[in-house]
Amino acid sequence: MSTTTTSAAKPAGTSKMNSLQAVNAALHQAMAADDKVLVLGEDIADPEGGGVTGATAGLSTKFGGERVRSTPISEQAIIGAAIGAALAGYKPVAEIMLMNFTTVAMDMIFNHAAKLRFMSGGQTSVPITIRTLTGAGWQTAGQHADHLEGWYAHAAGIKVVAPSNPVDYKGLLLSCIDDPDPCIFIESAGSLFVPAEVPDDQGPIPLGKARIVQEGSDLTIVTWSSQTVRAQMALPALAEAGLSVELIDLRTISPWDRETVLASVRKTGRLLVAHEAVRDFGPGAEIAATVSEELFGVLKAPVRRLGAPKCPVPFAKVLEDAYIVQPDQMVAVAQALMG
Amino acid sequence: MSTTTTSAAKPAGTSKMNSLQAVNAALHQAMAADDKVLVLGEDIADPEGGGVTGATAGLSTKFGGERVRSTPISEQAIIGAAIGAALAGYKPVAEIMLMNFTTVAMDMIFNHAAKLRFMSGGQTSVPITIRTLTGAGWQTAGQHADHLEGWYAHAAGIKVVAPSNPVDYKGLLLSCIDDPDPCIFIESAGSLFVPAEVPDDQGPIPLGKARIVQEGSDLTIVTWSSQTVRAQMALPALAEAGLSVELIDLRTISPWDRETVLASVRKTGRLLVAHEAVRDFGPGAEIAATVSEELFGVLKAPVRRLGAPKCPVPFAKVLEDAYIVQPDQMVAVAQALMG
Amino acid sequence: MTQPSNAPQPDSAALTDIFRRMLRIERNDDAILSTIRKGRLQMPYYSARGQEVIPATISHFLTDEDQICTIYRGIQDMVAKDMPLKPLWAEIAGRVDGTCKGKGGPMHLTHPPTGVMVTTGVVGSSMPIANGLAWAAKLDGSRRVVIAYFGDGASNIGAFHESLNLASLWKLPVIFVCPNNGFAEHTRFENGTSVDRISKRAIGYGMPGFTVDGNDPWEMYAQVSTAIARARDGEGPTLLECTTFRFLGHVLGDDNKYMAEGELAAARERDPLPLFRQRLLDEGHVDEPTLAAMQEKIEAEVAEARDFGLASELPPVDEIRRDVFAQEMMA
Amino acid sequence: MTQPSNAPQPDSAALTDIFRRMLRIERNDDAILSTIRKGRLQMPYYSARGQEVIPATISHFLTDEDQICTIYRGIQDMVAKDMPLKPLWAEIAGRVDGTCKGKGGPMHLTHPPTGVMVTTGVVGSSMPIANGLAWAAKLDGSRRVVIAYFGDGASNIGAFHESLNLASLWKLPVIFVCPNNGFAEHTRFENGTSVDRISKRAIGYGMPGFTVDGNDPWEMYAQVSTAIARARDGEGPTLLECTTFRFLGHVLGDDNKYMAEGELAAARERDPLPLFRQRLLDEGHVDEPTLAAMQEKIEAEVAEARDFGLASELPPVDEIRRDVFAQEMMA
Ligand SMILES: Cc1ncc(C[n+]2csc(CCOP(=O)(O)OP(=O)(O)O)c2C)c(N)n1
Ligand SMILES: Cc1ncc(C[n+]2csc(CCOP(=O)(O)OP(=O)(O)O)c2C)c(N)n1
Ligand SMILES: [Mg+2]
Ligand SMILES: [Mg+2]
Repeated sequence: MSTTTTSAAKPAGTSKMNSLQAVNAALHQAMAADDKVLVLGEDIADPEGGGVTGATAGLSTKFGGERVRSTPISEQAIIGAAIGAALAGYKPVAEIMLMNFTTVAMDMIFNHAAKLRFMSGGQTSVPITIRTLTGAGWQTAGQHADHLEGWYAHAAGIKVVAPSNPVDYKGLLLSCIDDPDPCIFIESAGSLFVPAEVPDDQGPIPLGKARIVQEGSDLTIVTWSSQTVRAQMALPALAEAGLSVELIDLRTISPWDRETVLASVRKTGRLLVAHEAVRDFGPGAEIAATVSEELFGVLKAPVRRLGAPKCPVPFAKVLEDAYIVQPDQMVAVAQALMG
Repeated sequence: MSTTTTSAAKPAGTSKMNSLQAVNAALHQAMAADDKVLVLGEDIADPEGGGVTGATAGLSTKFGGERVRSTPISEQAIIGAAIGAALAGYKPVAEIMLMNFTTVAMDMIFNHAAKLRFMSGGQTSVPITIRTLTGAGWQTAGQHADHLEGWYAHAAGIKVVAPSNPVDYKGLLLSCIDDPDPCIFIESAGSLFVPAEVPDDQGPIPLGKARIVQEGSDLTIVTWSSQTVRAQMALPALAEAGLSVELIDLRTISPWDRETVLASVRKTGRLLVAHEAVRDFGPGAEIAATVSEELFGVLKAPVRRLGAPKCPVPFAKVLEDAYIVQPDQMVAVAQALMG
Repeated sequence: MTQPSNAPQPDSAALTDIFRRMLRIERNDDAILSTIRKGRLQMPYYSARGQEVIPATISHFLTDEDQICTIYRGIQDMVAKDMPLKPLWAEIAGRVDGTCKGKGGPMHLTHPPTGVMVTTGVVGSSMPIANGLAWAAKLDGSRRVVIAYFGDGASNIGAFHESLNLASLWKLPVIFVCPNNGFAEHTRFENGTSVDRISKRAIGYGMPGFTVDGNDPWEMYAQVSTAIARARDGEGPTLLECTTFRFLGHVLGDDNKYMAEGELAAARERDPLPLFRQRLLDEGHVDEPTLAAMQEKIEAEVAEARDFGLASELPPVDEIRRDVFAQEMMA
Repeated sequence: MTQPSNAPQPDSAALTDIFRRMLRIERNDDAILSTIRKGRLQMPYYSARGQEVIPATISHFLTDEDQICTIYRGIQDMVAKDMPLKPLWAEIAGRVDGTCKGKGGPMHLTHPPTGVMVTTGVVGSSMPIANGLAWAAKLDGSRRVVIAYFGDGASNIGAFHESLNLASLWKLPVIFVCPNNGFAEHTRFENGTSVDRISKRAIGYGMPGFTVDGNDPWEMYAQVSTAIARARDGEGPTLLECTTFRFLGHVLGDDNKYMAEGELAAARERDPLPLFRQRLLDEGHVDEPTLAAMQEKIEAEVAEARDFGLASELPPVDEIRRDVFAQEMMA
């Protein structure tokens, strides 16, 4: 069900890249493999620099300006165009620059993309992928860094994917594009520039399957996106503290891999869920509630959750650092969980 | 902290009204008491019939067309106008006809109304109230009935209120209007036409305080909005089954009344949370996760949650009925919880 | 507003076809009304009685390949496009043989075989999606066109603006058709819309825009044929504002109190259906027996569809787990 | 586009005041740039170098009572409006003495005492809120006006449309000011906007709309004074498109590769600041010593503000619990 990471030495047939480059590689691969794949969004074509981060660089030159289109600043029109093309058999990948701007297109995403298959009784489908970037750490302040995966996970009819490393960025993006239903693919500030070796022939990685980053027996930590990166930073300190931690990168938030998480906590008896999103009414609550219910009597300690305080993302670095769940907080809570 | 309901015989100085009428009464009272209170929204003035449900009837005639304004179908402009007027010292009550249409204005609500106080370092504030209606049961199908209180409860900087009966509709709406911060006030199909005696001098009821509908010792049920109405329908069957149920109407979802809920479950040892919203990643998860964590070792059974299946609201009556958590499901889960 | 001098004129066959579509809309509407009134259908019903000329004329130019995105008041648009009535009736009755297996209902009717791609209940939202369908038409190298229907009130929402801008920039084969019936729910046109003619907004998108008498099949014919030709020839979108009136108010049960004294009665006097019928006869485009036979056929079709719909089974409850995703939901 | 014949002309005092505001913007911008380059400020910086004439001319007509809603590129709009520089610097440095206690940063600077009500990072979102402030001005019976600044790219988003429609309907005292700098991030104006002049969109809202050379203080003066008078007199909103150029690209660090060969250099040759300065002197509106003294004073103010900002304390960590609501957050 879940794959375990292999070590970091460069294997044959791999290339070192960061997650942004992995996105670019996935898009190139998907567009080459299937001429129904389209890409649209603000500034994404090469005359506009191939995206402000360069994620879509080279695509319009290679696949032409009809399949790869820069758009006006019109998020409703972007998602609407993606939906319509999808209804007609295409597989559009729409970029919404930052996750906070998905709010401008929320009607299109929530009331339309996610519901048209159901409302049409299965006659139509909306196989679109919405790529969007978010996350604190770049001092972009209140309107540019929210993690809203909890909202989308609460919505029926859309899959929510939030990778943490280049291999998963590539493999999961390929799966999102292939998927017959809408997916929101969340790229995150804290994971975007972490490099890794990615197999040159890296293909799709199944949605809905978590990845066990490290096996352990004392405590399970569930994270995703940037927070997996931060949890990995905490691993040495956790080991030093004598804790055998099983770290699970959820990767797909909806539908989430209940089996892998439950199996792990059944083994360890303890769970910490840590995400960058606001803790209150956040996505971690679903995981905590499910595990608390399913493993009642098995848990050796209450499930703990770490997430952002309930405030907008602050600007000042010192406040932004306090906003984000840091590795040392995970270590502290993990130790507390051991009693 | 919480008030207990009194019996239903007509006391002196009360009037029988449904929740819609209670909204109307609250608006009249608030506008008369404070000339900074404004009302805006589609069709809300008297030339347009005082709102399609009549919730705002009489206001424009009484308080004038400058303070009570019908708007174009422009939800972003509606919330924007409310925010701006609020920044300048007014207390606007904006109506968004249905909760699904709040998605069209989500940027204004989430990125602006909820954040301006914080982002301005407390220099400005946005004391607006957003009234909106939702809920299944009227066969309005996929785009007219979603309960999105979980989204708003996850957002920092906005209070979320979801009353279940005319007294609370009136008292809580008055509090929302008075409140120095943005509030979303959720009116629900299942609670709108249930009549009750409302004290003529009913004033504000504090936000953030739950109401204990019925005291009990075996099991706590936490609900709000239409689901409180349905839970009340379940009470006779629960009593018949020999269960002493403590029914809590949460009323304010964010910030929610942890103290009252925790005190109740500390007493009963068992908790069922039932809401009309989709169960998965829904608002009930926060309550379940919190109670499971705080009362670990105290709980006699796992916390159970009931909510809608993860699908859009279906049209056919038979499906719509299956979508909504029904009283008999609550009874069944409650009995199961007793073991 | 002024027609091009070389505006194409409809021949008798075209006029008769347009009338047939109007009659099919009206007879079907009538059957829905009576079935609701008998208590045999429960649904919010947004009749478009009075607006028939608009979709009837447009659909005259469309094939099943051409697509529409319409709104809660769009049953007429589907019927005009010759969508089969049986699955329509089963759907509005919430039955398993409905187009959407009873899950969508009247506000979300969908029927891809006849090009009915989206019906939305959210004001303005037909337009952004129509663009995408039109983009696909272009990518496919096809000559198909897409119609986005929306109301006058919808012309004030952001999606309208974004959609017209994009369609113009990308020269999409889409026609934005606005039946301007003078009201958005209870709000008069001029109280919600800051311009006297919605068609003027086309200027802001470098797009042709026209206001047409939406109750006049000849005027409609001329403008629609031009717009469709433009779209099919890759010359881009057109905005058509078609003035009309809705005789049954916003939603069935509407008390029409927000209307001016006598306004509704005056509009009903100009009911396009009988007027057009009479003119067809007067000008010799068609004879009475033909129209009578047409009506009989349509009424039989409608009655059969109604009976079919009401006799269809209720959907099984586990339908709520299907079609959320391609793969059935767990649990 | 053509100026009314009785267009008000600026006198020497007005021109000098406009220049002073421009210089204050530019000197402050220069200080921000050098401080960032020295590594003493960390922030995403959206310089508006080259666009100074626009806010300088507008602000000449405003008092502290008048309000603005601006965008991430809006520091110039605040400086033009004589917002004090010390709390501005402390804010962009993320310090406790900042306007927003370091919580908002450069994209959310706010300063109600000088009428800086909202700075937004979401394209288009300054406009709906400006309407509300203008509605309040009307309700108050005051003559204050509200300026909504937004970019050319922002003219394609839904909020623009909804805002202009509402402002026109309600005759709000708001002026929609669009510095059209030819680019939205990396996208050329004509690739995102379907009309050659954004001002034409005003037609769709029954609103006056003008395209002005935003680098020409005389042209700007004439149009702005008319628009402000209209707004103050209760005659409603105006749309002003002001053509200009941003010399430093979208965000500091921009490689400008999406620009045409020589485009930036050509724009820089027409840098409005030295040109205006020279013309002021040539036409005898002001003399060199006055300008030198002005510059010295401004530079001292900027330097003092910078030092103040950088010396200010970091905000205490528990600031994240304050100002979420009026009442401090628990836990
Ligand atoms: C975004 C949104 N806001 C509000 C509504 C509620 N609503 C439904 S129909 C309607 C009026 C639409 O009027 P118009 O566009 O003129 O179309 P008509 O009903 O006249 O055909 C409104 C406000 C909605 N469905 N969607
Ligand atoms: C809704 C939204 N979409 C996208 C962005 C990302 N973005 C920031 S600035 C910008 C370009 C805006 O261009 P323009 O309106 O011309 O203003 P300028 O930057 O030229 O001053 C974009 C696309 C955003 N901030 N908000
Ligand atoms: Mg209408
Ligand atoms: Mg620009």
